[in-house]
Amino acid sequence: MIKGFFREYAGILGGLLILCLVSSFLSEYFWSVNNVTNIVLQTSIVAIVAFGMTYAILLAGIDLSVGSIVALTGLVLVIGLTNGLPFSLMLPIALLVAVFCGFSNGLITTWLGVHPFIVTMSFMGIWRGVAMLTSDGQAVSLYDNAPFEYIFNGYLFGIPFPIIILLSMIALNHFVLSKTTFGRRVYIVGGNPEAAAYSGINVSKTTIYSYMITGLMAGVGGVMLASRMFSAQPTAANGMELDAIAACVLGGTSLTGGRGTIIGTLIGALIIAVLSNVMSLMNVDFFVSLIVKGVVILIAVGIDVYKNKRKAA
Amino acid sequence: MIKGFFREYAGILGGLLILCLVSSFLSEYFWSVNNVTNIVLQTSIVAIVAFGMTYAILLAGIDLSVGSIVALTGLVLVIGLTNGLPFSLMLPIALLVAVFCGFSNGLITTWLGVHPFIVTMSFMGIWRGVAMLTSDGQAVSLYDNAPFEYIFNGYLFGIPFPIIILLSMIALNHFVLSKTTFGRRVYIVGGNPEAAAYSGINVSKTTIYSYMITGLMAGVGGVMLASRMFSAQPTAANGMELDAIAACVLGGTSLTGGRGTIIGTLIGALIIAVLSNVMSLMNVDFFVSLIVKGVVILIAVGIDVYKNKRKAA
Amino acid sequence: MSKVLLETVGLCKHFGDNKAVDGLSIKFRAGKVHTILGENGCGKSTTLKMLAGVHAPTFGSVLRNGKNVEFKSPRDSRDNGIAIIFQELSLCNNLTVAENIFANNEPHRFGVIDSKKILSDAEAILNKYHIPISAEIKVGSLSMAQRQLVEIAKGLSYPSDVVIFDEPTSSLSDSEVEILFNIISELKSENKSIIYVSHKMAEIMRISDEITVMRDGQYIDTVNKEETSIDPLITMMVGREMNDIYPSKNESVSEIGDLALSVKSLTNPNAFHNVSFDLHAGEVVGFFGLVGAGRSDVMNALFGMLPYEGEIIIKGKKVTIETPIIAIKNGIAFVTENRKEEGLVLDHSVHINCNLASFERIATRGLINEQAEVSQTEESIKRMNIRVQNRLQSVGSLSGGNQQKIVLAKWLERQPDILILDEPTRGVDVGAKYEIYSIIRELTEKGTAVILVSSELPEVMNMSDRLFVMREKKLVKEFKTKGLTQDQVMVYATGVDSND
Amino acid sequence: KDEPVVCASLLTQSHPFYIALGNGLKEGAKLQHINLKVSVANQDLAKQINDIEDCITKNVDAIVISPVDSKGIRGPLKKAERANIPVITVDIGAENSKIVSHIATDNYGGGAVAGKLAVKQLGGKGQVVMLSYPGISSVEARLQGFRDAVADTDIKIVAVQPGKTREESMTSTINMLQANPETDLIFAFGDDMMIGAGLAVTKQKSKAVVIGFDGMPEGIKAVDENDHIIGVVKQDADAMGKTAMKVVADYLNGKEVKSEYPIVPVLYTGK
Ligand SMILES: Nc1ncnc2c1ncn2[C@@H]1O[C@H](COP(=O)(O)OP(=O)(O)OP(=O)(O)O)[C@@H](O)[C@H]1O
Ligand SMILES: Nc1ncnc2c1ncn2[C@@H]1O[C@H](COP(=O)(O)OP(=O)(O)OP(=O)(O)O)[C@@H](O)[C@H]1O
Ligand SMILES: [Mg+2]
Ligand SMILES: [Mg+2]
Repeated sequence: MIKGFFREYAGILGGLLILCLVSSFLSEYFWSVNNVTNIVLQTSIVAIVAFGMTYAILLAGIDLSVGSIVALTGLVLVIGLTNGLPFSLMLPIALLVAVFCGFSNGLITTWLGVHPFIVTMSFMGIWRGVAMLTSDGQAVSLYDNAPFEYIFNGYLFGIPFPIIILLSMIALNHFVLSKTTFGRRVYIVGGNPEAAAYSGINVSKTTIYSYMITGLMAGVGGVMLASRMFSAQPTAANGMELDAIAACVLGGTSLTGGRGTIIGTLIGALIIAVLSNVMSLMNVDFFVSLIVKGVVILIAVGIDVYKNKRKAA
Repeated sequence: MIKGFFREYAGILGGLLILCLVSSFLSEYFWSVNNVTNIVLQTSIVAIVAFGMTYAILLAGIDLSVGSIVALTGLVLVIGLTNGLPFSLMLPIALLVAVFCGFSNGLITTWLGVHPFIVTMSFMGIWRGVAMLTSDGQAVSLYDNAPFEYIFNGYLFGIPFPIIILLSMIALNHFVLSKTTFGRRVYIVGGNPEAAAYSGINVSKTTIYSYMITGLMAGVGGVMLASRMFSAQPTAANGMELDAIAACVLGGTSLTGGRGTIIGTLIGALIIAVLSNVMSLMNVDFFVSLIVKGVVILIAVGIDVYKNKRKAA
Repeated sequence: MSKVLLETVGLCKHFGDNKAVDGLSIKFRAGKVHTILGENGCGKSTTLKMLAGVHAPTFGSVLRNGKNVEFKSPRDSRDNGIAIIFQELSLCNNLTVAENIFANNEPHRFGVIDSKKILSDAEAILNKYHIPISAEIKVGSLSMAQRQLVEIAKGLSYPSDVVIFDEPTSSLSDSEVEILFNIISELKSENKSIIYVSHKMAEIMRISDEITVMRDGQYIDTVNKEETSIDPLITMMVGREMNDIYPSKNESVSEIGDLALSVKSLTNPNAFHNVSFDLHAGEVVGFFGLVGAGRSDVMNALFGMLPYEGEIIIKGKKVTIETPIIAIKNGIAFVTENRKEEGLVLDHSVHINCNLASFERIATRGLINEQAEVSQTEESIKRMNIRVQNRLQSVGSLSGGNQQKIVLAKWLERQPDILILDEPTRGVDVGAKYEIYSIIRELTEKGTAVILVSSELPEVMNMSDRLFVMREKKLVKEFKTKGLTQDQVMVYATGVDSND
Repeated sequence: KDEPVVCASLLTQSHPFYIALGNGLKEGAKLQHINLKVSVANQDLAKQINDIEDCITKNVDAIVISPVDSKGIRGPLKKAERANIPVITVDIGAENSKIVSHIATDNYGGGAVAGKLAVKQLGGKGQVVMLSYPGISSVEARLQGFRDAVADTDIKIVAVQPGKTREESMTSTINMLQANPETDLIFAFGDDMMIGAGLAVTKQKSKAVVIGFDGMPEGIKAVDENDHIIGVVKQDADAMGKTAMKVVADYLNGKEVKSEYPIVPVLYTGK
C-alpha cells in the first residue's frame, strides 16, 4: 500500500522533496512550524479548487470558470450574512449557487457537444459579471460573524479549521474517485467516451455531475477565501483557474483525460505553494518570480515525463 | 467557389450578420464609415494573433503565451528604437524574438511530449516576466520615429496601413494553410498524429514550425500594438490569448484538432470586435458587458453546432 | 423449430441519403448461431448497433420474445438480456482487465465499488471461458488480440440470452479463435441465441446454423447451413459469380528479380531477436506466427518506428532507418495492422486520406496540386472499388473494409519498391479481399517486393512465394510455399515440435 | 547594530505610480538605513495576504503596505498586530485594523481638483466621458470626487467605460467619442489612461480635451506635449515613499508619529 503509493507518485513526490530541501537551504525560516502551517493554509484553497478541477480534467475537459465561481460564492455568502441572514442558511445557498454554476457548465457542454474550454471560458466572463453586478463592483466586508470567521480562522482540537476542511476534501474526493461507481464512470468516460457509451454509461449525466462537483469545490474554496479575507470581492480569485490546472497537471493528471488522482493534485498544489512561499521568503523580485514559476513547472513536468518513460521502458 | 464559401461559413457568417443588424438598430453610429473602420482597426491585432493561434489549435494544441509574446515583441522593438537603433534592424529582431518564443513552445512541447496547455502556460509567465524585467515594469514610449508610427497610423493608397497588414496576413495564412504541403501537414498531424507519422510526416517538425508561426503572428500583433500606442508596455495584451482562442473557436476551429480555417477565425474575431464595439457605443456597464460577451459566444457556438447537426442529418 | 428470441421487422437505418440498412427482417432463434454475411459496408454493424441500442432505427421495429421493444441506449438493450461484442473495441486503456470487464456493471454497495469482488468475478469469467489473461493487468499493455478476448469477456459479464459478435475473429489468431469457438458452443448449449458477423467463410461454415445474406443494406435471403456451401453464399453476397478466392499467379513473369531488401540479425531487446531474411523484387514473402509473435514489431522497425540493432540493406546499400521518412525515401511503404489509429485521419475526407502519403510528392515546390490529387483519388476509388458517396465524405463514416482499401490506396501512388502489408485483409469481405490480392499480384508483376504479414494461414500460403514463421520474437523457419501443408507450418508457429 | 528589516507590500509593479512609489520607498530606506524588502501583490489580495504572512514568519520590524483591498486585508494585519509588528499604510488605507500611520494622496480630493479644472475649462457646461477601473476603490474615489465637483453645473457625464490599460483606454475612448461626438472633456483616472485617451482624441480628430491623474514623468511629458491633454492631478509618489520610510524610522526609534500624513495632490497644467 505505502510502497505502491511511493512508486506511483515517485516522480512528483521527489520533485516536492527536492524543492523542500533546496528551500530549507535558501531560507532559515522555511521549516519553522509557523511557516509550514502557512504553506498549508495558503495552498488549502487552491488545492480544494484543484480537486474539483481534477474531475473536469479527468473527463478530458477543463473548467476555466472556477475563479469566477469562487468570487461569486463568496459574495453570495457575505451579502446574505451582512443582510442579517443566518450562516446556517447562507452556507448551503452559497454552495448551491456554486453547484448551479458547475451544472450550467456541464449542461451546456453536453447539450451543445462543444469543448468545455469555450463553454467554461464564456461562463468565466458571465459569473464574473454577475459577481460584479451583485456588489456593484465593491468589496463587501463582514467582521462580527462568528461561524463565518471560524471557517478560515478557527481551530478544532488545536488544528486550524481550514486544514480540517482540506483533509476532509482530500478524503472525500479521493474516496469518490477511487472507490465509487461514479468515480469509475468518470475515469471510463474520460478514457474513452465512446467505449463508455457502448458500456451503457450515461456520458452526459456523468459529465454534468462532474462539473457540478467542480463547481461545488470552487464554492468551498470561495467560502474559505471570503472567511480568510473577512470580506468578499468580485475580483477575487482572478486567474486561480490556471493555478488549479497547473496543480492537476503537475500532479500527473493528463489533459487528454482518464488519468489522474486527488493525491497527485494535492502534491502538485503543494509544489506551487512551496515555490511561491520560498520565493516570498527570499524576497525574490516579482518579475523574476514569474519566470522562476514557469521554469519550475516545466522542469517538474519534465521530470514526470522522464520518469514515466523510464518506467515504460 | 463563392457559393461554397457561403455554405461553409453559413452559421458563423449568419451570426455575424445578425449581430451587425441588431447593432445597427441599437446604435445609429454603428454603420458610419468611421466606426466600421474603427472596428476593423480594433480587431486587426487580435485577428492576426488569432490567425497564429489557429495553427496551434489545428494541431489540437493551444498557445496561452501569445499575449506575453505580444508584449515582449513590442518592448524589444521600442527599446531598440529608443536606443537609436534603426527600424529596419529592430523590426526583424523583434519578430525573431517572437519566432524564438514560438520555437520554445513547440520544442518543449514535442521534446517532453506534454500537452501544450501546460508548456505555453509556463511560457506565458516566463515571457511576461522577461518583458517586465526588460523595462523594469515601465511603459516605454516613442513618438518621433516615422516608420514605427507608420505601422499602425500610416496610410497606403488611402487605406489605413494596419488594414493592409491585416489583409496580407489573411492572404498569407489562408494560402499557407489551404494551398501548401506544410498546411496540409498541419491538418493531418492535428487530425491524427500517429497516422501522420506512419505516412512519413515529421510530426515534431510540423509542430515546431506551427508554433513558430503562432509566435510570429503574435509578434506582428505586438509590433502593431506598440505602434498603435506609440509605446510598449510590459503588461500589454494580458488575456489576449482568450480573445484569440474565442475567435478561433467561434470561427469553427475545433479544439480537438484538424479542423478550422483562417477565414473562419477572421469572422470569429469580427464577431467579438463588433460585440465589444456596439456595447461600448451603447455605454453598456462593464459588468453587464462581461455577461453579454459570454452569452453571445455561447449562442454563436450553439448556432454553429446546430447548423452542423442539420447539415449532417 | 426452436423459440424466436429476437426478431427484426422491416428494420431501416438511414444516414442522410445513405440507406445503410433498408428493410431487414430476420428471426434469431434460441440455441442457434445466426450469421449475417455481406460485403463491407452492406450494413451489418449498423444492424447490430440498432439491436444494441447504439443507433435508433429510422423505420421498422425490433421484437424481443414477440414483444415490440425500443432501445433508447445500450443500457436498455443490455437490460433486455442482449449482450454485444463490438467490432470497434470499447475498452479503456488506463483501467485493468477486471475493471474493464465490469465497466458500469461494478458490484457495489451504495455506490461503493467492491474491488475484491470485481477481481474475483472477473477471474471467474476469464476462467470459465478459458481466457488466459490476468485480470489485474492494465488493458493498455495488452495486444489487440488479447483486448478482443477481454472485450468478449466483458460482453459475457452480465446475464443475457442473446449474444452478438461483430467480427470477433478479425484480430485473433487460430489459438484464440479456438477459445472463442468453445465459448460459442458453451453459449449454444445454454440455449442462447448467437448472432455472428464475420468475413471468414471457413469459420462461418464451421459454426453457423443459419446464415442471412445482406447486400447494399438490403435483405437477400436466409438459408440453413446444411442447405448451402461457400460458393453460392459468395454469389449471393457479391451479386455475381466468383470463381476463386485467390487470384492465380501469372506464371510467365515468375522470375524473381534482384535483391530488394536484406535484413541481417535485426534485434530489439524488447521486441525481437536476431531476425535475418532476404526479399527480392517481384516476390511475396509471408510472415506467419501466432498473435504476439513479434511480426508487427519487426515491420515497425523496418519502417523506422522502432529502434533496432543489426543491418538493413536496400538495393545493396546499407541504410539506417530511424524514421518513417527515411524508410519511405528508401522505397518502403507500410500498411499497418491498426488502420484507425495508425493508418487514417478518420475526421478527414476520403480525398485527404487517399493522398496522405503522396501529397508532398505530387506537390510542386511546396504547393498542393489539387488537380493531380483529385484525379489520383478518383482513380483509387475506381481501381480499388471503394464504396463512397463522394470523395469529400469523411473516412470515419465508411465501413471497415473500405477504410482498409483507402490505407492501401494511400501508398500505391508512391509506387513503393517494398510494400509491407500487416494484416491487410483484416475485416475485409471476400470480394474486397480478392481485389486486394489482385493488387498484390499486379504490383509484384511490376517488380514490387511485398512482405505479407497475416494470421490467416491460407492467405499467406496462397499468396506468398516464401514463408517465414515467427515464434516468441524469433524467426524460427523459412519455407517455400509450393507443396507446403498447413500442419507443417503450425508445428513451427506453436513450437509443439521444438527439437527441430 | 543591525539595520531594521521592513517589509513593503505594494499593490502592483506595473503601474507608473507604484513604480515611483516603490522607488521612493527604496530611496527613503537608504536614507534611514533600513533594510527594505519589497513584494508585489500584482493586484491579487490572496497573494498579498500570503506575502504579509510570510513577512510575519520572518518577524520583520515593520510592515509597509498598500492594500489591494482596504477591508480584505484585515486578517493578516490582525496577525501582525498579534506578532507586535507595526503596520503603516501608503496610498490605500486599511479599515478596521490597527495602523500606526497612514500616508496617502487624497484620491477623492484629487478627483475634485480635476472636476474643478473641468468646470473652469468648459465654463460650467458640456459633455464629459470617463474611463474607469471597475472594482478598484481608489479609482472609484477619484471618479466620485470628479462627479461631485461637477454636480451643480451643467456638465453631464454621458459615458463611463473601462480603461484598465493604455490600449483598452484608447479603444474605449474611440468608441465613446464615436457614440458621443459632442464630447468636450475626458477624465482619465491614471497616466496610462490619459495617454491612451489622448491618442484616441488625436485619432478621432475630436475637439475633446483630457484631464488625467497621477502625473508621473511620462504623464507630465504628455501634458507638455499634447495640446489635448490640459492637465493632470499630480501625486507625489516620491515624497509619499520617503515620508513612509521616515515615519517607520521615527516609530522604531521611539519617536512620536502622526496617524495621518496626507500628501496633497497638486494640479499640473503644463509649462
Ligand atoms: N455514423 C455513420 N454516419 C454515416 N454513415 C454511416 C455511419 N455508420 C455507418 N455508416 C454507413 O453505413 C453503411 C453500412 O456500414 P456498416 O458499418 O454497417 O457496414 P458493415 O456491413 O458492418 O461493413 P464491414 O464489413 O466493413 O464492417 C456504410 O455505407 C457506412 O458508410
Ligand atoms: N501474450 C502476450 N503477452 C504480453 N504481451 C504481448 C503478448 N502478445 C503480444 N504482446 C504485445 O505485442 C507485441 C508483439 O506483438 P506484435 O504485434 O509484434 O506481434 P504480431 O506477431 O504482429 O501479433 P499481432 O497479431 O498481435 O500483431 C509485444 O511487444 C507485446 O507488447
Ligand atoms: Mg462492420
Ligand atoms: Mg501484428
